[in-house]
Amino acid sequence: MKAHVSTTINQEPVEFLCDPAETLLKVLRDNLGMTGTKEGCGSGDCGACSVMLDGELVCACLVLGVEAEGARIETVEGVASADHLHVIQEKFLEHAALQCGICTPGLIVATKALLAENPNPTEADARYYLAGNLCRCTGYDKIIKAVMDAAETMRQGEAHE
Amino acid sequence: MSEARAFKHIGQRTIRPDGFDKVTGKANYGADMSMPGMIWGAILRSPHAHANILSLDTTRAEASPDVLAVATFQDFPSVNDAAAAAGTLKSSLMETAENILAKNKVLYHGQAVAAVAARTEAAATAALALIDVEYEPLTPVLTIDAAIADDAPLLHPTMMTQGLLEPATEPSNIAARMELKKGDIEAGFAEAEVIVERSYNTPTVHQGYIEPHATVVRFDDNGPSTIWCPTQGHFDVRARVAQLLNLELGQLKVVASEIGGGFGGKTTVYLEPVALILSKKSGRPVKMTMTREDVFRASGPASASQSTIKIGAKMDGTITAMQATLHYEAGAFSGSPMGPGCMTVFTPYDVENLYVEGFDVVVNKPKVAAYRAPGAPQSEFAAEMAVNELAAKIGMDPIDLRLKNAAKEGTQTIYGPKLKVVGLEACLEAAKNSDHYRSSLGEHVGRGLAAGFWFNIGGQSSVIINLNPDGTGTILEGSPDIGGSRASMQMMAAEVLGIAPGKLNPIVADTEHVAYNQTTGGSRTTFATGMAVIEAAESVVDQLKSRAAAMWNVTAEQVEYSDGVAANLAGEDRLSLAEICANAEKTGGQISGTANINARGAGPSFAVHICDVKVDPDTGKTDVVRYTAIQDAGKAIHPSYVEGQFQGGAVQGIGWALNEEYVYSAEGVMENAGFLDYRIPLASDLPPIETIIVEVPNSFHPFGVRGVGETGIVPPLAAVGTAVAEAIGMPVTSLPCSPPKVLELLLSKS
Amino acid sequence: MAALTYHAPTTLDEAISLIANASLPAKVMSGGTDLIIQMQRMLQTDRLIVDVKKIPEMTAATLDEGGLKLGPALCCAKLTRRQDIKALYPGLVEAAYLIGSTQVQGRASVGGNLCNASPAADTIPALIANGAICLVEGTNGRRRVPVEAFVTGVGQNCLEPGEMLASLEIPQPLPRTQDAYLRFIPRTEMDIAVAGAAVSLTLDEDGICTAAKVAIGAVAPTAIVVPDAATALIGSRLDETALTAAAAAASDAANPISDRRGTVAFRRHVVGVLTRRAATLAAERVGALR
Amino acid sequence: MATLRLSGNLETLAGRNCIEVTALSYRDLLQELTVLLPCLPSEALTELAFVIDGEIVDQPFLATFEPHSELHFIQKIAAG
Repeated sequence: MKAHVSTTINQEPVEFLCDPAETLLKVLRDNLGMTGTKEGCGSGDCGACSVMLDGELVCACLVLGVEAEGARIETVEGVASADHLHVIQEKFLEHAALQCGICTPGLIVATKALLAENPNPTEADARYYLAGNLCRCTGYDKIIKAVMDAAETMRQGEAHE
Repeated sequence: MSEARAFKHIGQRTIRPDGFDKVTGKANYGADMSMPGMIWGAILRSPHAHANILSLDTTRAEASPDVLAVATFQDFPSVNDAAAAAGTLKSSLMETAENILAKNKVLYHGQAVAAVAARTEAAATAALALIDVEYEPLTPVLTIDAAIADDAPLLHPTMMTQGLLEPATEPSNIAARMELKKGDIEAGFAEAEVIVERSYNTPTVHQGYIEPHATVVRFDDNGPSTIWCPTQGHFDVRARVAQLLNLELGQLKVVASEIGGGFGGKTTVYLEPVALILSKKSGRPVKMTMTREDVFRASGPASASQSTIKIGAKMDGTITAMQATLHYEAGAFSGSPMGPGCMTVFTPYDVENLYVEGFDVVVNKPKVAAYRAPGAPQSEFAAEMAVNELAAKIGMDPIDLRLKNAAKEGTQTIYGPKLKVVGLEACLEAAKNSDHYRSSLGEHVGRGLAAGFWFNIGGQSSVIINLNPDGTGTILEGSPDIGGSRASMQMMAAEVLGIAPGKLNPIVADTEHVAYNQTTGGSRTTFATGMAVIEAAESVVDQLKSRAAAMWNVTAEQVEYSDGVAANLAGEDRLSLAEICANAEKTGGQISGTANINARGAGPSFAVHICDVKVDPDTGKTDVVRYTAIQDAGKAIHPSYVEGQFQGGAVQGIGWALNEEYVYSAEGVMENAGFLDYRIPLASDLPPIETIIVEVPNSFHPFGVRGVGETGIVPPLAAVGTAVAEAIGMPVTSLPCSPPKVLELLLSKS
Repeated sequence: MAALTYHAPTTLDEAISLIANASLPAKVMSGGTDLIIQMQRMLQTDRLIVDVKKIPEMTAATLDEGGLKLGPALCCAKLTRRQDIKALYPGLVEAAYLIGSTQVQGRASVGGNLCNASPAADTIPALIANGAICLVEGTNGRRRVPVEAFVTGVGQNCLEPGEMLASLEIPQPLPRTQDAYLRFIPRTEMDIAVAGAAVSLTLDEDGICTAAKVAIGAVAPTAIVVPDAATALIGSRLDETALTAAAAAASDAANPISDRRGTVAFRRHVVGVLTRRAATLAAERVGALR
Repeated sequence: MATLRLSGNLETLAGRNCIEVTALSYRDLLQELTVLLPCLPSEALTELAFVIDGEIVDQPFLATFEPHSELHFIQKIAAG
């Protein structure tokens, strides 16, 4: 028996049907066609499917689709605004913080969560907060540089407002 | 040439053209594709590491209303006993087929046995229970020692060792032997005043790309069927699938999706032929994906190895002889990278007397696939560890010892050719002068240094550059972009055409829209496909000149083209590329340039890495506290992505050295088939990876490029291994240096 | 194909009657970080999932003079942000912080970690060292079970059919008391504990240990209390002799296995090292109190 | 006469590590070797990469060499 779920994804009301056994990751990708959220392991060990669920950073593969009922979900598709990229996305590009790019959506979402929680992280803070986001291409060096630069830029942005 | 030349775009850190889609989630990878009417395939995998298949019965599955198609080995039309008997079947093709769907024997736990397609992923997975297989379990062979033992169970009862002095008379688990010689090894050791000899081993490791294998296919009777998949070589996917399913190349179109990492592991086929069989039988598009567990159990990892190294030298550091015996695990079917392992093991050294013997050994593990500089990390780990031991023994700085014996232009390699201009000495000097190497060490900290070599390859690349009437254009290439190569292509074309890189859109075209390209591998793309891009752009420039000449009514010789502007040498006339394109229809039609090349002269890239580790004396836990990667790039087209290759290779090597390994049960079941217990490095495990780009131009490339992708994974194993040995004051001979092993060494010391 | 039935009750009574009257095998889900993975391996069996995160008291955490009343389903991310709780039970909060990645923290709960009853569960030794009590509610009323008695084996707990873990009660620490939890993993994050040790210490004004509780994890089918280690510390100033004796006691108490994560010898040795380090850390924390 | 250097298994098969050849093209070389070293099957040789004076030539049938050239057959190198 399929469940009917009403939820909010990237500030927009969304309704979907899903089997109660289906994960939020499967629902996003296969039922809703939101393939920006990637699957690397299906067991919460790689972070490629990082999304925000009611303000907490989670792996969509460890959430049931039915749990989305009445919840607030944010995915990588909601990070950039219509006319420009988010600072974090710009910094990832500037610093060449991606090679194959499969881990990038998860890292963008996780970095946004990090900087919301801690606008002024040390490099160690960033490395530990993002430890659940595996990247096999870059060795993390350029990712961390991009994160630190984004944090700096966002703090200055705050200061100016 | 190159070093003198002033570049406008080459060497800049431009924004990659595919970047926007990748940071916004718009980029489509293997599993992101869907087709109307698409159904899902699932694979039944062997529960045994070694067993005969007594019976395989799919009738219950076929009868199920959920199931739309079933596939087994019998569905490979071209791969059958008749063809084998007729001798028209290459053994390699038979093995590829058996590795994709087992024939009458399973040779590793997780090997594909049969497949079904159903309307949903869950239904397909559930339907696997309806396939009845009867197995006769056999004793699994899980190590090189077990495989070469006299009474070892045979994986392939008819396999005879190739390359023996006397042709083999008895079947064996040793698929092949290789021998390479230079000079007189005995004389070399006789000259020596000091000898170092030690045996080393490395574990089975996985490339660990984050994107699991996936494919979406649609079989089409009135041609071409479509395969969408993440691959390093869509033309080779087309060739393999065509062979297996007896199709003409023209009946297949392969589209390379964005690829979520490959490192060599996506240079072969697993799901694609099976999905096409299921699509043909069901008349529906079929999607198949591997779970992470499948990826570990059933896609090609890298060979475990056992190596014995013997080095003879004078007390002044002159190496007089180097000898190696190398064993590589091939997995279930022959074909480990033992060959390149033998060819690379001593190549960083200019030594008179060399002897290398290699063995390719089959075991009940997944068939290995290429992994970044295949074969080199294993053999060069052993050689570099021994060289560092020699340096310690004669009290010589490891860099000075290497400089004294360094391979250079004219060095006769053991595999034949003499080296052209190479950058090993430059890398060693850069290491010696680096801030890192001059820095001092703290308590419980050890430092290791190692060199690394990889050949790099050239080969076939085809490129088409089309200009639009407004002066923008597209670059159609056929090399899947696994690390940002589209940025380099765009920059090289922009350099030749003298326009902004952003004016050109580089596209990895499918197999129908550009001519054959060799697989992205061997660090060839920026070198070889880059050469094709340059050649195509140069032909565009010739056309721009003649078009301008036509408009000015002068000869092309009277036109000079630079920085995107054609100039009439006979007058004041100037025309920009855009202006020439705007008038193309009046001067002979639209402008486009092509190049189909077989690139030669890929320059080898040498690297030197320096690693500091801190070891917890109470637990044996090792932390990398500082790391520097130094490598010859010839000429760095996009320095950020060159550094990225150094850093990525270094960190994969660090993982290989510290924590990564396949852990097997006695039954041959991998016990850590997931990212939880197959421990690849995390952001929090690492320091910044410092890089130094050395540029010793490759004279065979117009801009001096050398491939940089692979060499970087070669030095870390010995750099880390030596650092750990220094930190604990005990020799390290076995990777990974996992805490239990290191603690054991520490306790055995006191 | 197996079917899953999902309910998210908003009251405890509702939840209890759901699991008590279930016709299917019923599972209580809080964070689901273990359960959802386990379910993927049990494709063939129908089951009922009762999600308890919508029950207010299941995700509440209140501090009073009695101590901490912890909702078992409160996610670790929310718990570890509670500085007031961290000040009293730094070791317990550290243990909660060590469960998985930031992403897993956003879901995983102390109650789930306890009920899943993995030998390597990080919070169990810390709960034991703090003398935590499980409040079990069921159709036959409620009962209170100390954490060390709650876990009965690998993946086993003492819950009867129709019962669920309703709350965790962690007593107010004695004055001049602090705890610490340390674990060993091969990497710096993400791994499952190869060995773990939790120590709670009370020191008098002269720095002499007057009370101690030591619990170790991942070195036996369940987390175990090590009275001999506590005895070794009590009466001492945590000098070399006392620490060495405590470490030896922990190593002796350990009854580990060899697996993909570590060997018997390694776990035995390292659990002693961790016990010594955790005791030292807890003592430093008392010293820092004023 | 050009010099063909034999290493590894080719040396083992041929029982020598070098041989002088009159051929000045790849095609002629294969012809000549069927006579000089029948123990080296041409199929085996064409599977290998051909090296003229230390330079791997990917289109051997288009390549010619000099009487003083040094020639090798080596294993083809593919990679990850």
